[in-house]
Amino acid sequence: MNLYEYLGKDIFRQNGIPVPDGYLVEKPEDVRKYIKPVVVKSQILLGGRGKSGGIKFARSDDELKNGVRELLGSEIRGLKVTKLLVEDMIDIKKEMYVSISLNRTERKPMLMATTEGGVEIESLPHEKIFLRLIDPLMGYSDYIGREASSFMNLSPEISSQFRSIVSNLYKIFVKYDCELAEINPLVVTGSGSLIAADAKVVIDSDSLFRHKEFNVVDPEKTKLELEAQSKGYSFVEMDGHIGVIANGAGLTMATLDALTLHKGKPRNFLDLGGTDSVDIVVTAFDLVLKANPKAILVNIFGGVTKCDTVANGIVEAKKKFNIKQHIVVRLSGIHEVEGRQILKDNGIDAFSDMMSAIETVVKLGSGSQ
Amino acid sequence: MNLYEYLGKDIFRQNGIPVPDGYLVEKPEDVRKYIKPVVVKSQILLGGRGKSGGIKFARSDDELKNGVRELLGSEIRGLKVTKLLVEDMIDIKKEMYVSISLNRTERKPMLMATTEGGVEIESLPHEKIFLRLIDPLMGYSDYIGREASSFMNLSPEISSQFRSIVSNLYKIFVKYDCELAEINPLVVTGSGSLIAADAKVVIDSDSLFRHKEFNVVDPEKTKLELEAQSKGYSFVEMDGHIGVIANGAGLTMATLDALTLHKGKPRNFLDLGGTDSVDIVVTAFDLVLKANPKAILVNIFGGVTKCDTVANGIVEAKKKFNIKQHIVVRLSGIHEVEGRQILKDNGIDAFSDMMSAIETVVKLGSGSQ
Amino acid sequence: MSGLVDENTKVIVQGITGHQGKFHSGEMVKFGTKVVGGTSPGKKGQSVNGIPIFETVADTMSVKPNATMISVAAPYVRDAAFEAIDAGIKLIYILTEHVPFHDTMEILYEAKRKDIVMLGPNGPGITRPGYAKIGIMPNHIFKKGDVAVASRSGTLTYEIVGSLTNAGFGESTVIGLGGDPVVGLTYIDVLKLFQEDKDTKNIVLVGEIGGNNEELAAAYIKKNITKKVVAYITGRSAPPGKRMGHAGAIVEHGTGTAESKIKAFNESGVSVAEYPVDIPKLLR
Amino acid sequence: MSGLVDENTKVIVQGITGHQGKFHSGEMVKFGTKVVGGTSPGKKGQSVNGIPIFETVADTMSVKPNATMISVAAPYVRDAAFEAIDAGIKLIYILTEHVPFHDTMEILYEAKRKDIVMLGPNGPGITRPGYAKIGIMPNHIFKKGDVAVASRSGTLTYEIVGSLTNAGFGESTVIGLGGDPVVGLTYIDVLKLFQEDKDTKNIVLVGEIGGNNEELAAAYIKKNITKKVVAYITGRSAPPGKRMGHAGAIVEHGTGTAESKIKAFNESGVSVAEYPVDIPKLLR
Repeated sequence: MNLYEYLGKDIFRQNGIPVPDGYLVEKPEDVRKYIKPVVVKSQILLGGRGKSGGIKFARSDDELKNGVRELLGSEIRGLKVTKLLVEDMIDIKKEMYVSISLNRTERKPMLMATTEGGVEIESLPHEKIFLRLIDPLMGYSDYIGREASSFMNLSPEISSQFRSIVSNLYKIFVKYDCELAEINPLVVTGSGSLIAADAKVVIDSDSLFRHKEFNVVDPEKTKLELEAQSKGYSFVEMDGHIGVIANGAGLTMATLDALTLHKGKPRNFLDLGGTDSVDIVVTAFDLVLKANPKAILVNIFGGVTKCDTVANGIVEAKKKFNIKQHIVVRLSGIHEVEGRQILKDNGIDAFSDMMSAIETVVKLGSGSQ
Repeated sequence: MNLYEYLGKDIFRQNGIPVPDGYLVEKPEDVRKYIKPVVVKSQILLGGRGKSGGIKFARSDDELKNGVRELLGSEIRGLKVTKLLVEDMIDIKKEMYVSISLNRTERKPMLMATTEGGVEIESLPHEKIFLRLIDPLMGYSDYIGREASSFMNLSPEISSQFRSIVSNLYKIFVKYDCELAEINPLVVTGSGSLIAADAKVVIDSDSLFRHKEFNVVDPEKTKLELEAQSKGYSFVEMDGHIGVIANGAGLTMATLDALTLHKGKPRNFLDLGGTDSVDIVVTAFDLVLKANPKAILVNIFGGVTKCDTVANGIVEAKKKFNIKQHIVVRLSGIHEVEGRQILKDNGIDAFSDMMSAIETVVKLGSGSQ
Repeated sequence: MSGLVDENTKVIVQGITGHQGKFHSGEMVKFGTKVVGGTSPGKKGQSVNGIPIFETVADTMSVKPNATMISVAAPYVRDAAFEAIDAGIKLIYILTEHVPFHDTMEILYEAKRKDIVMLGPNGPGITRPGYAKIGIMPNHIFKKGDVAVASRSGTLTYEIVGSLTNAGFGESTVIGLGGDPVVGLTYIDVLKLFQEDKDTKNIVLVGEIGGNNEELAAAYIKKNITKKVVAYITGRSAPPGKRMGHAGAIVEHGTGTAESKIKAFNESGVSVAEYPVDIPKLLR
Repeated sequence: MSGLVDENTKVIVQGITGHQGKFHSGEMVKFGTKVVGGTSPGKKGQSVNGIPIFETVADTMSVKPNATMISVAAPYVRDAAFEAIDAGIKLIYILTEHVPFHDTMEILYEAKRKDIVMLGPNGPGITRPGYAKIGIMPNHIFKKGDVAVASRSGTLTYEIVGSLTNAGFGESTVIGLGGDPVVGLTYIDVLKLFQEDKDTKNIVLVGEIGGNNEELAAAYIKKNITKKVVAYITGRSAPPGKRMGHAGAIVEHGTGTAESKIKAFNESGVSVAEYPVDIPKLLR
């Protein structure tokens, strides 16, 4: 889960990483009296906010109020701005970059740092970036920061601040179960202090049970995705029109792929999971129906899940929600014959092989209704 | 460094281990109004305080005041009582024991626990004690507490409290650089709660640079030992009359041993260390003289330390402090000839072999003077 | 594969009285696996599916297990895995989904430190028809044969194994690596084992979006694998930045795409099936 | 002893510009040790005793060190040792005194995990006349010979080595294990090496109060050592509960006494000298 900048900065502040003083604005009344130059920053989870007009500079009370008025409620690249961070302007002498992230390939935390901050790290030539894996059992220790400082040619004064920041950033990475803890830019001010001008903190959603402090709504999930999550489903909204229910993440993805290769456009990803229960099927239909698909494809390989249970769930859902859309079902595995019979008896297309189901639903979903 | 019970209990309290409510009394005015039954406990670093009369129970205001009056300033087995801990009396149903300590043989932390607490752990039969080494890299995890609970046959309610206490005790062991963190007794109260009735916390003195919170005087060191420590010397007072200055802990011990085997009684252990400086020698004499020895033995094997430097230091000390006692010196190693010449020139006995110096100083030290 | 699972494998189930532990310990026994014990605090002396229950893993040492299936809730996986590592169990399979990856990393490196193999989390386990099964794969889909399958998925693996068995093939070993961003065994680890395994003639790799383990596997195959390898990659249609059910199935900053993986396999001479059902055809 | 120090040993000194680092790096060079580099932050490009200074241990990899002497202040030892471990240096000797033993434990087990030997802390190092010296033992006391010495002390070791050399003996290897309660190499570790070492015919163990490593060594000698072993134990006169200079030299709860150690050696057939000066006599 990607945290808003202001939450990331709260974490930084609490863990010894210097950040500018600032406050959150959610409604015009939240704006405080202008005292000194500030930056008004839209709290949206997009790179390049500044270029998209999401950041305003204010050197007077009027500019501050105007900036807030312009940004609050505006829309930036499709995202509505509901929160602003008003922060002291900092005197930027230089912009650097530092992050700790999970390196999936090596299965270790990785430190990345460069003196060329303020741009996307991916855009920089490889040789400008200090890149170092960290042994997860040994963790971070000062020598790693010294290696980085040496690579980056930092002066002793900057190096000692930098190493303290990296050390705290690694502590944050571990303490808050981060996938990423990034400071870009890490600013060197005119007076030679280091300060985190931005904060990107991505938390492992699987760790939230031990981080009640982040009991916040994931800002990158749609309303329907959040509802599905609260009910225990993996659900992803997509932009097509064929609703999909399958069991297992891999099989569900394979179903979406097969649909796409057949020029069918899936409306969603929904994984039933491995549980064998009629109710779970019924609720899955409830969710998919809320996405208004033109047709619904159910693709089940019965391993632990039994095909007749799923069939009963489909029949119950059809009655309960009075489903008008075509439902195309593929059932294979345990109790598949019984399952298909239940469906046939209730007027639902049922196949044993996946490809026939795919072809049929694509035809029905793109056609009349 | 061994911490007083009240300091250990402060640590317990701050780290989630339940302890009785209590307060410290250093002068009679510190005593608070009697509200409920309390225990008045002498803060001295001795086992078996209770048996030696160092603990009083008070069930009335009079008893409380009398208890404090009797204990404060009293002497228990040679130790003066200057601090009392006044604590709520607890309803003891059962006394257990738990500790985390360094196992030097295995070089790992070790958990010890038994349901037979309240006595010295060494007095218990081995088979009654749950004893388990902990991998220092993996640390403590709940399964270790479950193993202990299972061994001790604890009820689920007691086990869950016990495991939380052991988990916190291990955290304390690591966080405060402990040699030992011991609860004896760990009391099961009448209402089935666990509470630490005593606290024995021994801190690694070498870790004090990162534990400014324990910036307290080591209560087990003599005044002279503390002075020597503040000046950077390893110094131990003993009960003999021959002052000893040597270089290296091992050689100093060997010198004491040789004296003892020759029926000489050393007054102290003083290790000059490996530094080559006249001043260090002079200050060493200052310390040894404060112990009023009958004679002084200096035993130097010159490796890094040079014998002539030591000789010059001895001569300077003799003048500066107007030393009347016999000084017997053994110098061997780098610049030994020069060193012995310097001493001879100043009327000081100087040998090249250790045994002759030992024999001479024992003779002189036990003789006239 | 005898390094992982064979006729000498003796399994315990940590969390044997839970929903999954109870059901799948029974299924494992039916498959022929030697399930020698289970743990469930407070239930020592009882039994499940004829399997004795112990208080701790240390207590199960009396029945000499050399493998464990961990089926406890995600917050307790680290403790359970450390318990197994500390007891010296040589194969640790974690069934549980939603284990924080920081925990998985710790478990993985502690296991490596003590020469312990970790499989999972969030995978269906390992099945070797004729020998043993540790995990949750459905018993009925298997037939003993010479195809080894490694996958990051559960049900998709069953689909593919089912289609192999239906097409007249059989399986030597089927292993689910797990759907998390950090897992114990990787494709390269199991490719090594498959190459050495005398029972294996053909290899099927089932990959998905996220990370670059498939790309690394492709490069490894080109250099080291002489047996026939075919692959299937899922997630072509996944929107970037979205986790597709598996915590590890995500395209981030343009990396971990299905295209990249398919390209890598093709460049290594590994045929990639368009649909799961095409795999048997590619093996003929 | 070629496992620890030999003609291929290339040493760096971490903290080479400190008082000890500067003096002893020069003494090591005089002894014939290949000191290939040192570290001291902020001084890269400079040199000490003709030895080039680097910014980090990683940077010293250009001169291919395989051993390090750590001579930084106690609060920084953990970082320096981790740096050396991470760089893969195979022998880590820590000179520094007063390292918190919790740090030492961590260093020790991280080193073990990566098959790295740790010597010290708080010991004088290792000297192999004719090959190399890592540490602070005075050069002039040695003569090449067949006596191996292992000790927990510094100066006492020099005293004994001096008396051996004066008595016409010479030394194959002299190793100071360190005076702390937790140290890397133990008597048993070095006894194994001494037993295998062709240059060694006689072994001297110098022990002291605290812990039970001498007792363990005595038992090990009885079972495994065929060479002649003599011992000296110091601390007979130490008052209980007092640390005698070394953090590890303390009699606690009646354990770790000199009597116990002397008894153990005697029972294993190892003669124990009454005075350091008696050691050469016992070897004749």
